[in-house]
Amino acid sequence: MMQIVETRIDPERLRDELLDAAAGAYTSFEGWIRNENEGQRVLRLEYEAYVPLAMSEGEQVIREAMERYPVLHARCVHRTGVLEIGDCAVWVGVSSAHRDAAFLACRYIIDKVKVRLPIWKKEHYADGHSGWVNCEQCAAHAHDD
Amino acid sequence: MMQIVETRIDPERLRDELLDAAAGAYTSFEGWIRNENEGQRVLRLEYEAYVPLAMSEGEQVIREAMERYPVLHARCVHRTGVLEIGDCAVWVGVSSAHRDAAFLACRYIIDKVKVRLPIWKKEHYADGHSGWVNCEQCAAHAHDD
Amino acid sequence: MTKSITVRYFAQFREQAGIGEETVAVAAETAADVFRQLQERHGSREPLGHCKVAINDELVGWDAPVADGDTVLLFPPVAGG
Amino acid sequence: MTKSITVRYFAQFREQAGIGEETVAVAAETAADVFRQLQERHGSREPLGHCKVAINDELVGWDAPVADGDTVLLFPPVAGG
Repeated sequence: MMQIVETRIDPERLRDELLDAAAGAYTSFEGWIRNENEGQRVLRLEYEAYVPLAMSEGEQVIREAMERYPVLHARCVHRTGVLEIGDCAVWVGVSSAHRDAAFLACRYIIDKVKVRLPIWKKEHYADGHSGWVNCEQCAAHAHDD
Repeated sequence: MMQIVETRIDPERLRDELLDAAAGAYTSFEGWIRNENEGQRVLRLEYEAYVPLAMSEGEQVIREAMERYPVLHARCVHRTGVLEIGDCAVWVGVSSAHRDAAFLACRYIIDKVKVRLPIWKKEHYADGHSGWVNCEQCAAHAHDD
Repeated sequence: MTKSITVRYFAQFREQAGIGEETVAVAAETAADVFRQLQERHGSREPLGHCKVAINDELVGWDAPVADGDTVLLFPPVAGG
Repeated sequence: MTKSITVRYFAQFREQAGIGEETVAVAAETAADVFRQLQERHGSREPLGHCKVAINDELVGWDAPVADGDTVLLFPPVAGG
């Protein structure tokens, strides 16, 4: 299940929803706002999403992960709006019988969420400037060139 | 930092201790007691540790993970005593600037903790029997044979 | 043939265009045509492959055909997480 | 040469021996000798490579020498997590 929210993400509550008597493993990922990017000091970030497609594409990514790996439950929540240093921007949680599937599905989901969902972020820097962050995949392609 | 505890593991509190303004990624793993193992219905588990060496070997595993991968903080907590279905037996948390290191270090720590620390578990089954669980590595070797 | 297309801009495209949505008359066969003909609006110098496009709320390839009355969503390089 | 060794048993070894710790006189050069000579106590049919051993609270290999007065910890196959 995919969710886009405008308020604080609560990892503890989300984790509890993945509990299952058949689950032996639980893996979570959180993306936190950090104070630096590519050498510039960051004060805060602004996230924007096109919600209808971010939702449907997120659901699709989770379905793919569940088809690839034998997991019991998988969820992702992405926050939008203004986020401060230390805030959680995205959370992924997976529970499964064995840990291999949980790790792989969790990684699959966050990797795809970052490059496939229509979500953008603008960084506000300490020097007063701001800028939209380039996509990971584009940066990787640029490095390949 | 490694801890062996006899009481409930609190993932939320542990996560908060890994917060860092320079961290952009956080990964956690939890091992939960599940209701089945190798076809037998499990009622509860009993964990036993030799604490002095479980501590020192756990610290060593965490040090190795931090040498291998650029992470900011890494912790592991293992619980001992009688655990019920759904209880968290082991928790691993890692925070880092980027997610690749967090995922790899988290996986490294749980993989090594399971096969190197002097910790044992006895399963109590629905049919009244009980048995000590074989180590993962031994089972893997047996399959290789 | 000129088509009436509703275009929606997001993130840096919206900031550059100074507007989130507009209806334009363009001689376009594909989504890529729409993107290129509105270059001065969204101002993107990104390779097309770095951007995404949706027609009527469905993600499509840049060679997808556009029809009169379609809504085309122009997405700059995404950066979730 | 016979040595006085304090042996500690854990998990299934302790249950089999019916005791957690005992001091024994054994003619042993290495940790492996101690393990083999106490076969009837810990009852293990596990390959030595599946078990672990510590001498005086330090994990060692099975070929580590034992000295008079050492404490040898015999660990059955571990299964944390």
